[in-house]
Amino acid sequence: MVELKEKISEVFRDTNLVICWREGFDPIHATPHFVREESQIEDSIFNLFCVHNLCVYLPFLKEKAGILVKGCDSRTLIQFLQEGLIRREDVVIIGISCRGIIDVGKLMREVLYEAVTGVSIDGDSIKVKTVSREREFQLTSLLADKCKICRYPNPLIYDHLIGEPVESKVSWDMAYEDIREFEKKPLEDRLSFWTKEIGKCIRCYACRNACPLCICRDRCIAETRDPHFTSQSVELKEKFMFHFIHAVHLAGRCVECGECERACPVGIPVKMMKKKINLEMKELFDYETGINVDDKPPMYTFKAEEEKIKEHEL
Amino acid sequence: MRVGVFICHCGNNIAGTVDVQKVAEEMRKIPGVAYSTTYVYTCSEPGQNEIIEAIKKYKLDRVVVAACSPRMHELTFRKAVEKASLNRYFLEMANIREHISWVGDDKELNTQKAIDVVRMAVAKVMNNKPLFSSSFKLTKRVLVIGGGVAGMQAALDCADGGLDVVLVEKSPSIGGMMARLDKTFPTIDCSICILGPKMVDVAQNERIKLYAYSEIEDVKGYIGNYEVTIRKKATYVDWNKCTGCGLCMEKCPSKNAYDYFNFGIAPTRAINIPFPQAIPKKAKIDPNYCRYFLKGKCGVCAKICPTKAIDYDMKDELVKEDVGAIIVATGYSLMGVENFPEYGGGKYKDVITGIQYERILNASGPTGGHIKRPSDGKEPETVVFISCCGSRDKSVGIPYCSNFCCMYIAKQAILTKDHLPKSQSYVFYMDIRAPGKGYDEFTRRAQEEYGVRYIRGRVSKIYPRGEKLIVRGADTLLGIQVEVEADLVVLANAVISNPDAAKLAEKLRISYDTFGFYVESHPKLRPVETNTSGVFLAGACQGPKDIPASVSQGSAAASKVLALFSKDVLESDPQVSYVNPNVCVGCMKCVKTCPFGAIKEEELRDGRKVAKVIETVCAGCGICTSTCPCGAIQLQHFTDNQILAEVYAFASGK
Amino acid sequence: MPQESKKELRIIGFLCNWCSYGGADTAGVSRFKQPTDLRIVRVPCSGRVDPLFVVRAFLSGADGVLVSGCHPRDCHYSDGNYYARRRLEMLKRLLPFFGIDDRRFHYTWVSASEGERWQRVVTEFTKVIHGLGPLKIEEGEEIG
Amino acid sequence: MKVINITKEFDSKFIEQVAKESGENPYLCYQCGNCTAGCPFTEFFDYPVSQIMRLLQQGQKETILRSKAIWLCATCETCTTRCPCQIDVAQIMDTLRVIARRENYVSEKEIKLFFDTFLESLKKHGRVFELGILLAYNLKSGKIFTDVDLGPKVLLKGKIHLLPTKIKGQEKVESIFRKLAERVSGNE
Amino acid sequence: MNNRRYAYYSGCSLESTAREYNESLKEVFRLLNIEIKEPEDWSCCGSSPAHTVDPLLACALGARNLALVEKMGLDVVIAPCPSCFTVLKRAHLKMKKDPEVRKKVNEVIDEPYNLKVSPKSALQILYEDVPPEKISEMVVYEIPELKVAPYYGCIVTRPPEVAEFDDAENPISMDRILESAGIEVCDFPFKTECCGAAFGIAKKEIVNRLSYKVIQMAKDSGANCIAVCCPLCQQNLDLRQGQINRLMGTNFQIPVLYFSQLLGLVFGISPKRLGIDKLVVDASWITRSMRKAEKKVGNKEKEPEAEEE
Repeated sequence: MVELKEKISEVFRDTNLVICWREGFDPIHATPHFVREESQIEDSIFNLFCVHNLCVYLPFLKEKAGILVKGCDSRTLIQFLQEGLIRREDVVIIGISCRGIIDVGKLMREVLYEAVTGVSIDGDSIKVKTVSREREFQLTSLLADKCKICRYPNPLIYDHLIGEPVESKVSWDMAYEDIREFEKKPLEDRLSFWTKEIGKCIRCYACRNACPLCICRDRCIAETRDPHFTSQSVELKEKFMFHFIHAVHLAGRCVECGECERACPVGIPVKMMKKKINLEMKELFDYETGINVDDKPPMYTFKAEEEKIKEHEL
Repeated sequence: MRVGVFICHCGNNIAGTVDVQKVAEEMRKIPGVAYSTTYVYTCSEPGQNEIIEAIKKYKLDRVVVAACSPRMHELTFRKAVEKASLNRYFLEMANIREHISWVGDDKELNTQKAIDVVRMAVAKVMNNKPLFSSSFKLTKRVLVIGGGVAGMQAALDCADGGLDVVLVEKSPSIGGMMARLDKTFPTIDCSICILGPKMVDVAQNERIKLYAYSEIEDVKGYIGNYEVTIRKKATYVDWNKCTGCGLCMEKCPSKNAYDYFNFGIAPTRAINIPFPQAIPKKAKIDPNYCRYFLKGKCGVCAKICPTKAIDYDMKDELVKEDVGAIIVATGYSLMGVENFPEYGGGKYKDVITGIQYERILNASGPTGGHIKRPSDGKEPETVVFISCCGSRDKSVGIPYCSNFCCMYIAKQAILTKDHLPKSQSYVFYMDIRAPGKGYDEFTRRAQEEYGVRYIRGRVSKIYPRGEKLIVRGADTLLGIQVEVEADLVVLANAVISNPDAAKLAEKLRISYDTFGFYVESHPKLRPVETNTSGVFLAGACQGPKDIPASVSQGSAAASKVLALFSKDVLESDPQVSYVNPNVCVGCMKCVKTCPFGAIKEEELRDGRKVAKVIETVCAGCGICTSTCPCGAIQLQHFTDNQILAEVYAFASGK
Repeated sequence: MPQESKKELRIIGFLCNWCSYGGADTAGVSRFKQPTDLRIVRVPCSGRVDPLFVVRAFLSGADGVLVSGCHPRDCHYSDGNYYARRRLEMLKRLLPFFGIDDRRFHYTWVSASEGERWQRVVTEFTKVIHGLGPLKIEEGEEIG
Repeated sequence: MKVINITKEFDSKFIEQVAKESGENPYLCYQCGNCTAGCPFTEFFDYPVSQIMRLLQQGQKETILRSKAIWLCATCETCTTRCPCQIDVAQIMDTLRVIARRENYVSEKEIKLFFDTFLESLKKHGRVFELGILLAYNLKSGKIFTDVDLGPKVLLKGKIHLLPTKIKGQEKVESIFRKLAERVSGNE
Repeated sequence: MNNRRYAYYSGCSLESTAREYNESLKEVFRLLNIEIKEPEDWSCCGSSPAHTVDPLLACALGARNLALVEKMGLDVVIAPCPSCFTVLKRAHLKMKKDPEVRKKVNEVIDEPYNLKVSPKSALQILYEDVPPEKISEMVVYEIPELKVAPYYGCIVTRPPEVAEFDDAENPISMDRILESAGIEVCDFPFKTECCGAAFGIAKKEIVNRLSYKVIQMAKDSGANCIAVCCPLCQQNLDLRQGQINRLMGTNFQIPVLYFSQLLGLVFGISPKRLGIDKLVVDASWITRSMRKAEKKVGNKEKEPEAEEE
């Protein structure tokens, strides 16, 4: 923690703004923290509850900024750089090797939604104190699902690095096993799965707002009349349309930070659709999002001869 | 909104299989449709008048014509609505002939389909907006790329028409392929005798600025306003000082340089003037062979040059020229002899290509016009010509005919007999293609008067026996194998596009086919235009062509440029993209995907960066619109909402 | 091409102006008979076709969607169909993930001279869609 | 030469059959003659290869299947390699031979006999027994003295086994023949 | 170089009429550290007769052997006989291209073949997997009088889609291998002309006439020896040379050696083990004129640029 603060103050001298985390309203919630004054550095933290992908604030930010990123978040930066949404010289990156973060939802379910008053972590276990009692859990049981299949626990791009490198044993195939499993279901089952899941959607757009790559923000075509891709009706088809818009606009761009899914109040597996597209991007163009600054997002480029796209016969 | 719908019977063409009355009736039910009718021939003058009258009488503000393909008559009806003081983009057409009445027999289904399609057009037209073209000034100078016969013709015609011309030639001299030919068919004119004066004309014309040994580096801008960067390649000889005396070439000790002009039939010197009639007649050093460049010492030419023109330190130079139109006349290349291993190409010295033989026949060629075979300098008694070497051969990826080989083979066979009366020529051919004026007679003359023996069939293999080459082929008319004991074999090697054709096309943003030949705007009606306005084609860069065709195209392209420049301002097509700066989030994905470089980044007063379309450069493809995530950039007349309106109208037909 | 039953399905096609729309015209001029289900939308270039148009069409009731452009290399705008190819291929692979049979969406290349090819594309595609029947995306059970 | 009534004597089914079995499209041929020119056997053929291709395009089944050419082709692949239309001509010749055999047109009995003897040996031993083939061939063809001049040369040098080698997997090889034969009869 | 392991499918001819090919090749492989292993219980590939009867039969006979190799866990099988090579390779390609064929063939053979083997000719292995310097290093003898016509025959490079090796019209692999071994090769235009192939028994005269052309061309090209890589070619040119002389009135005495025999000789293997005595046309003059190699061959220095003053 000392190292963290030292790094932040080092960067702060250069940028006058560092985006990091501080403790939230209770011990199991962190909240984004914009350090603009030297005195605010003291409040900065990094722990298992620093779930947010802070990169969401970066595009179109008009000043130079320091930023803290976990391994997964760092892919967002690379994607931004690929797309020219930020300039490398405008960010100073403090990377943190990460062993995974807690899925607060899981934790809350375990403690039956009681208010948490204290948390202590000891090795692989976590003690949670609530108003009525104290319980101990294995860390792994509370890790966010995305962390269990994390292939990039260490930042891929950084100016300063904090923490010992963490090894990941997750292969590409393991990370996408869920998608392949799902695709084994018959078409009708897939349709009824999504009919049920997307049927839950309340069009709150939390997924979109949390997504660092949804750069349109309030100009999103899910809400406009010009162009009029979808109406505001609560019909299933319009909900489908919204999720297609989200997925298609993220094709070859989603870095799978999982913020959409974390933000969804009704628990729609929003990230699955993007993972499916990423799987195809790898297959078709040998492209993986947010890995290499010099890559080009595949939907915005082409080859005259596409090795993997075969002409479709009828 | 008051839409008028006009359903055309097209005589019986439409009305025969579509119930046009019913379609008109259905349209009346759509809110916003103020008038709906049918007419027997809507495109006829009374038909058009009907529309004009109806616009006035029923105060129509939008018009849908359901008739033939818009590719046929869209312009006709646009002009008609304009006559009634309506913006021409308030017209939509529904194609109920090519897409409906002509392809379906069932009247009931056709009628239903027509109703849907017209309803979709109505939905679209309700989303149409008036569009206005803007005008812009133009630079009345023309760039001609390539100084072969087509390019020279174009340059001369443009200059005659009063235009300033920038002529860029890749090689050290203009003249192109024609300058290499000995005689031309079917008249047996001396090629350089008719081309030479033209070359001199180019050199002496004050309106033509010639950049020889130069290439196009970059092209920016759009019709009327191109900025072209030209790379003047280093010649290592100061051409302002060089008088073309040729002394350097005589004394140069590096005698094994590849002779590009003579297609390597014999070596040349590292410093050379390509041929006696070269324009400009200036020397140039080939650093790949020059001793000075290879070993760091020599300097013979520098010592001997009377005007001290040699400059070993010369570097490429970039110059910029502003022009308003571009004529591309870059010509063609030929398939190398090494591509024919079954004929011993590259292995047997006496297996040569047609253009190499042309140089052997030519008085200014390496043999001084005496026919001597390369291996031992002997006069050949038996010469075999093989047509279609590579051409019409899918296995080497060239399915097309090279156009002029049949003719030059006949010519070369005739000339062979003229030069060597005791010689005997054989021609292996698949078909004799001689459709030009006087052409067929010419090939007949080769056989009837000059005794050239034509054998119908391909050659399978060539191998040496002693000093002879055994040419084994088939006479398919007899159904037998034949062998000819030849002294010299001439291959009519395939015409291919220039190796850097694609690269130039990318710079000019014109299309090229699988074979690297440039694609004209319309194969019949727009043969010298490209799809990039302001860029025209002439000669064999568009496909294999003989001299008369190349010259005609050169003149045609020049006349197109002259017509274009006869206006003082140009009007732009308003069907281009437009960015709504209030919606644009500045991700610039459109900038990256635009094939025409028509979108640039612009900073607004509040410091926000947004995309901006350069209207005159935008070609109207709409890739940007389907790229933009927030719908900020819209291709006018094909906006998201116009297309979505059609989709929704389609859906409402369920 | 006689239709077995008069029951049509809803098929929409997005055709580029320069090649495929022209190809469809050529088929018409040559009187190459085709099934009648298809309704054509003219767009300047296949690169103009936003994959979301295809999605919108399905969600608005299309049973089949066809996109046709110029053959690769022949694009009037030089690169439009290259972009289209990537984006539409992505969509074709995404649709079945949501349970929409990817055969309902076909993209292909037809040049202005290929009237016969156009006839074949329309006939075959219509046959495929008739084989699959209408697309049903229906309301699930309401939550809560 | 006989007049061919192309309207009546054009066997389009035959063309289809050859195209299907060979996987090649005979209509791609534009009669350049390169196959005939390169074929080492043209001088021994009754119809040169390019004419076989032409006869095929004209649906002349009888003439083709009765020709000697299809049997004399040694599959040297020169035609296939040099065909500018990328037709696998040797494959077509092979297919024609297969069809001819199936429909009992055998204009070169010795060649067929040699092939049969070869395969018989293969079926019986799993590998080929060369002396056996020669002897059996000589007996069946009635040309007892074929290559007897060579016999001593070969035998003396110890090149040919006097007894066949039979491999363990012979039954497996034989079963391939059997299963394929069943397949054919099963189909008919 | 690592000792790569290959499966080795000798084929019927190499077990009998072409024994010397088999033995010389094995010797050469041994010296070059190329490890080979024969599949147990391999069967005949069916050669030309099979595909004239039934394309599926040809495919199945090839595939059975490929499956055996696959079971050995090796991914390359050397088939020195071009006839075998072509059958195996075609079977592989056909099954790869057409799943229908794969299914049908796998139904009739005892163990299925899963497309994991690539068949290569001995020539290809020596050309692609052995660096020329390695061959040069092994040379201990030179044969200055020898001038070889490299004769490839029809199918080792043809058709290119099947062979996927060297140039179909003007192959050079054997030229280069022999040159690396210090053996002079002549420019031989009939490298890939047909010798008459399998018609030796049924159509003797055709074979003799075609083989005659090949030998005559070798002679015209200045060769005093023909190098081959195919048992049928060897048989037709060597065994029938007497028949040819009688038919054509010639008096050829040109020994026809497998290229591996030539390599073996300069590598210092005893002529007897290479089966030089098994040749019909006497080749003893070759062995007699061998002498210890003096200098390293094969590393030709770059020629200085030709230039005149």
